[in-house]
Amino acid sequence: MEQVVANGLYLGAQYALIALGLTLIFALMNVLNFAHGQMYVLGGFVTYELYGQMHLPFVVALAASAVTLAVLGGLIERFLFRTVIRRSKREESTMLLAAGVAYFLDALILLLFGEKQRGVPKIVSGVWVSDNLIMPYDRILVGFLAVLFIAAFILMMRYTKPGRAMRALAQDRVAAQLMGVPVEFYSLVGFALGALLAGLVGGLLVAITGVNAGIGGPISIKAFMMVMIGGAGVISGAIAGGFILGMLESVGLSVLHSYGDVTYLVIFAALMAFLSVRPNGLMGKPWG
Amino acid sequence: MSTSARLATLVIFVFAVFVAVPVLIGLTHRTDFYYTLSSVALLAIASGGVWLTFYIGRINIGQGAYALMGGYVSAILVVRYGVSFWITLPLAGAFCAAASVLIGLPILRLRGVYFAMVTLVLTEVVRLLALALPITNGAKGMVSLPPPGPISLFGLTLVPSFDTFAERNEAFYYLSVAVMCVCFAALYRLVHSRVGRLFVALQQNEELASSMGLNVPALRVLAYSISSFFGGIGGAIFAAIAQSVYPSSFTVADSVNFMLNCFLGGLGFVFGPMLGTLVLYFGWDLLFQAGQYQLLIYSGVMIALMLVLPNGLLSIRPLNFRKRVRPLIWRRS
Amino acid sequence: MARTTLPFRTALFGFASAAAIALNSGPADAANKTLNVGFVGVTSGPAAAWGTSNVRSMQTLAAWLNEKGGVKIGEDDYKINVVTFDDQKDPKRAIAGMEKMAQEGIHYVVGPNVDDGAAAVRPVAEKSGIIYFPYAFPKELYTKPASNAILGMVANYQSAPAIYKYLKEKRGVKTVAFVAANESDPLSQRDGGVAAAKALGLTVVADRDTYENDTRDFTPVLTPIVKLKPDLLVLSGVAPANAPLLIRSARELGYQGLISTETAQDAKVLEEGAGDLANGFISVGGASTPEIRSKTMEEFIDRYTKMFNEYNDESNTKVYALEYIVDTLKANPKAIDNVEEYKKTIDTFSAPNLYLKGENVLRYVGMTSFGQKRQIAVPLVVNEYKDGKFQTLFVADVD
Amino acid sequence: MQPLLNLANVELFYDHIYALKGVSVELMQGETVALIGANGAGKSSILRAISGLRKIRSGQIHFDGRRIDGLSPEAIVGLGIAMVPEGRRVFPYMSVHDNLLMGAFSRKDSAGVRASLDMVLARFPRLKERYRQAAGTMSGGEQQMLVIGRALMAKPKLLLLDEPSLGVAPKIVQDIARSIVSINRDDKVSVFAGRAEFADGLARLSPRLRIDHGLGGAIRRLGRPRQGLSRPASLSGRRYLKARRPHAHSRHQS
Amino acid sequence: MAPILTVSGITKQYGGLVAVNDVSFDVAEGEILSVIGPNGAGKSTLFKLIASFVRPTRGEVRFKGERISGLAPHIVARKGVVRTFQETTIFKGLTVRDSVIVAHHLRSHAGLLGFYLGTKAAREDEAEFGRSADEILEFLGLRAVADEIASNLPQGSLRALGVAIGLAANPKILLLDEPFAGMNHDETRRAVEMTRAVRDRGVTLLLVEHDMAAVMRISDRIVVLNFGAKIAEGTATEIQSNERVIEAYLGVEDETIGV
Repeated sequence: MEQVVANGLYLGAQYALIALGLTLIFALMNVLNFAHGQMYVLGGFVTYELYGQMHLPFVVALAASAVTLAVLGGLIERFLFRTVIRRSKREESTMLLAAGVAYFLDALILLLFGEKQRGVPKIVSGVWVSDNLIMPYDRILVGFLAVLFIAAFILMMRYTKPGRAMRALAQDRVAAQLMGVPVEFYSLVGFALGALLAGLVGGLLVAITGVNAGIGGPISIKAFMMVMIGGAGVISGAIAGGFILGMLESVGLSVLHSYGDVTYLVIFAALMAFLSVRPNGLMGKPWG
Repeated sequence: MSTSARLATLVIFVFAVFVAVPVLIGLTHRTDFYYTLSSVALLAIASGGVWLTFYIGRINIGQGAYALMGGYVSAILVVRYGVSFWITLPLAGAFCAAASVLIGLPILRLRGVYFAMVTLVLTEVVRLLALALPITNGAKGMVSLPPPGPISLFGLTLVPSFDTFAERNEAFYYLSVAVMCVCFAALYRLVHSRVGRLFVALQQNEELASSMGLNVPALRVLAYSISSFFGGIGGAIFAAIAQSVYPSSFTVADSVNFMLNCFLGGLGFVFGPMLGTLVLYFGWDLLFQAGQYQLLIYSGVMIALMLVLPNGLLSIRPLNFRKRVRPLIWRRS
Repeated sequence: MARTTLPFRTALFGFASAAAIALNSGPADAANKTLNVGFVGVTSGPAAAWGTSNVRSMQTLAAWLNEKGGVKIGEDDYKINVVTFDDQKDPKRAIAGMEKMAQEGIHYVVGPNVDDGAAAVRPVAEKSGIIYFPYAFPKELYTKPASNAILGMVANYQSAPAIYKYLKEKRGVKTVAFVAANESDPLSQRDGGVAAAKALGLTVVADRDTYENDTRDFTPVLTPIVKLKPDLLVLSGVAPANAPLLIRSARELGYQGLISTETAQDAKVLEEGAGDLANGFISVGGASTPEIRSKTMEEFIDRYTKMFNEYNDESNTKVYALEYIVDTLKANPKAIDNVEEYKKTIDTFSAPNLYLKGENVLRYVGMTSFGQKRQIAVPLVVNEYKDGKFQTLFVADVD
Repeated sequence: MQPLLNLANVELFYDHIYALKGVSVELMQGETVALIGANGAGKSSILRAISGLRKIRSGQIHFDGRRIDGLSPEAIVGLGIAMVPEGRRVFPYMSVHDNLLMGAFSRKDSAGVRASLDMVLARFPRLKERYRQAAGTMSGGEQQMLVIGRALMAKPKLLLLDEPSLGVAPKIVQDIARSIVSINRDDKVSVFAGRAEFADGLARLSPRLRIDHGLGGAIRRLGRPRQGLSRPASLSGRRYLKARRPHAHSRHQS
Repeated sequence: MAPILTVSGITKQYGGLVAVNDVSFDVAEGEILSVIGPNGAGKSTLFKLIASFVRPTRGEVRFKGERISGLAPHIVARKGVVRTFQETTIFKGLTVRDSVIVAHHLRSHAGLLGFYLGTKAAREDEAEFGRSADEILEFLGLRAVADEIASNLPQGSLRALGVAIGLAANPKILLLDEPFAGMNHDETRRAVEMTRAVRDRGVTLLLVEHDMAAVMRISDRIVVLNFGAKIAEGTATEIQSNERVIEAYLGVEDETIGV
């Protein structure tokens, strides 16, 4: 049982970190970023190249992933989303753009990094073993870092000026503008930050699960689900959603192990039922 | 626009689809286009359904679920119960419509991205069900489906068995575009009747609509079930063309594509999904010689289109029409 | 509104068709003697690895043959041109791809890579006179009345019994657990594997555990299985991307037994993804394990690496399809545009297998499994991974 | 003396509809100006034009000697114009504290911000009671206090108020009126209000008050209110009863 | 005369928060009754409860003796209890005339299928709706803007449109949400006259409003809410001299600021 809970927590931490970036972008711009998973993959490949191939320190590679994606995210916001949002009659149009960007990044990643699954040397080796629990040190470290990043992100949003500005922007764009918040700049910053989080988690997880070009789409969908569970556009919701999905998977796979084929069917059906009862997720805003 | 002009357009369209295209294909011997265009027609039908859910203000990423369901219903009836394909076609649609009533009643209370995500999950649920249920033959799929047989009425053969066609895909082409024409005509009539106005009222403001006595949940479910009916029909014909249906025949990617077709064509236009499907599906095929750069170019063009025409392809129109022709409303209330 | 819509659509439609015709009506001209061979499979998206290794091995071989001046079939020298179509792992697109091949006058196509795609293109291929080489296992494709599909590799229902038998006898395996992705191909392979294991008298302790294909962390999936302590853990139909992750999770959870799969893997991927933990992993390979590969195979690997920067061990099994097509056509030049001739040749065809050391022949097999020769005789090479390389455990033949 | 704010011939369109047709207004340092006028007369449009939320088509707006039309809203806030938008737009999921800090977003002097914070909390003690509460959970009156306090956090020279009394109870209208009067008087902040029911109350206090009667997007009348004429039928029911003579004041105004 | 609407002991709780607490009152047929109270006193929730947009925690609403609490809102509307919204709640993209025509739904004789197929009954309905819509628009002075897109209307006309939409549903009792907010005195006067005219059409009116001048002038009776509970009920005169109301809502007049 301890093992199942530990698995769930570890999974939850990484899921929550993935969901955070997505929910941030959604909250700020009402854009459902289909390309989030692809950004994650790109982050993974940057770390793979720098740490796995060029043997730079892992921390450096991780930082490089974050920065690369932040820059890319900023460019995408500035030159694509901003234009389309301004000119489109409906904000849903950005979904087509986001899908286009997702496909484009998919194609680009495949051309640049090839079709193979890539991995890097372990960042720390060894396994922590007790009677009921087995946990490799690198997973402990990555889980710890994920929680650390989540905490840093929350603190940043809560107690710094840019964090407050972004929260204000998410809650009332016009009012934020009247407070003197340069909304276009902070939209860009928010998008870049969302992309940065994707890159960061991609770089972090390459140490455990490696990375391959095609995994972006499925990751995006999984991230959407976490965001929905918690409530779209709410930071605490994304974190809760991540941990809940992680726990559901861990517990579900364990409990339903003898009915293996239906584990995910049960999880998904439960998710649909849950959302039917709570149409805005756990802590969602009514306008979702 | 006058009735005669509308009629003329209709005649031109029907002529183009049923005469000009086959003649062109005959002249150029590009018989592979029969399949491509059949696909476009069938996917356009399913996309048309998605468009209708957009019309009541719901982002639907679950049409793949109904297309898959339709394919399976038709295949199961044909293989296990020996029912004629032609009978299974409306039954597949009806089954999907019925299923969508049960599914829609709870989930249509959701809005915005929540509805979108639940429908996306629905696609996955149906795929997993197809894998898990015994009647669907699970992972092995339903294969070796017989091609559609003849339709006879009082001993008179109206449609010969598809086996007898030299160019089977030509027969499927006529079937697909005929069904597409019927579906879009029905959709057009729906949108331009009072029922369509009621749907717009829903799209714009459900609370206000219910305060004036509209049975909002029932109308939502009605639109959703018509939408799913379209999905089921499209899926059933696809199963017949491929003579097989697998849990992966329609996936999340298809659901997303149906939605993108609507966006690309333009949500304000009944025929938007038709055009969107044509461009997106055909575009991929046209780019096949680009080899490994296919996806890169495809997505690049998609992004460019979005930048130039963020409101859909049909939003370009001659200036003098702009005033008189108002796109069917789509604004957030 | 229809007034502007419809003519616009029609116009665009006409334009698109015209463009398509202009684009596509170039090649296939018999005068310059090009032999077009098609590929319909997945080269983008999550499953891109399967098709990519496939298409690249074809392109490598074609370039090599062309460099040597092409191949002489009958009286003429032919350059080989590989026409590729990415079906995005979508059966609907696979049909479109096969139609396209038919339109181009191509009679020999490699692919598709998955069960549903192969089943979907079957009507087109059978009708249009295309011989295709799917990497998919459903028997319906290869048994009568179907006659145009030729299995391009060893099916898992053929390899699994051999592997399990070997492991039972040589490694003392008594209990087996299966885990598979929740998708058609892996589940079918799992069911085949379970049947094979039971037939051998092995105890199957887990046969229902599945994972979603987007899983990146397999620890939760494997936790309950590892607890059962099976002697052998079979990763049914595992994608090369997932194999190292599964191995790593199992080992880190303290699993001590053997791990095997019936799909081909890439040593580099295993090394990067699981490192030492992958040692002892048993998989099926083609011809490139160092012990048995010939000079020709080594050159093939060299050329492949030069062309695409990196070799993929999965390509080992996939080098053969094009080789078979070319050699069969050489044996019966009339088959170049007549697949009936090709089918006639199948029963008697035999050519030297240059990729393996020693005396080996290329021939068509499959009588036992399909009742007709609709499979190429790829040697069943079972490897064990060790420190970044595959070592041959044993080699077997399929008939 | 140079006016603090000067609008000259300002024209503004929504889509293709005229919202402002050549409006000219000026406001001196320390003044309170109230705009009254019918729905759609352009009161909000004038305020939005000043705050930069809407770009004007032609004309000029000067503030404190600088031309500000064409500047972004955030730049205009930085110059010392704070706007309280229509409909109490608090940041609902942020605490009172964070809402107030947002008001000081464009300020760099952290000591000054702390002083402003103390000043605002002193002025609205209720906000202090609710300091850590999410703004969205407060009552309408409290939210109204918060948005005014938030605007004061920018240490503005000019406070713009758009429909400050719309949809609030009479008692709260009084509270708002009192605070605006004292903001104007004690903090030396000029006030430009769109449609304030308490305008005539302000008149008695501020000798420099004018009422600009905007109609149809153009200023029809400019000047001090005559006692009793501009006076909207008072919001207090009690007063209404006293002056039982039916309303119809504003009609006779022009 | 028996009351047309009876609210008895109605209570609504959201989690721990009591939005409406044990409120009871009657509405007589043909009456204009106003509900006033500070922001957050529970007026909107009370409206939602009456129109059955939310279910009461306790208590019930009866319309003509029949319990309507718990029924779906469209059923309640069908019975004749119709709610209007503030001006932001309209069909933004429809024209004024179309909005009103759509709102005639309750008067249709043809079914949806009939409308789809364009049967005789449906055509007659459509013609009748058009006539009726024109009449309502004329009545409310919206004739001139009938073909405007609703979102382009000025606020005052939007309110009138809200009432027009409400009237189209053929109500017995119409619930008006702040019909005079943001209006100047001229507009308020016209709106008050309009409201009276609506009552003269035989529609009972229940309204929530802050504009005391208008409320005092128009209401037959007034109900005052504070913190979800009813603190007073009576005629305008009674309410204005009620100390609890003055303390909670009206406030003591302050000569220095004039209100």
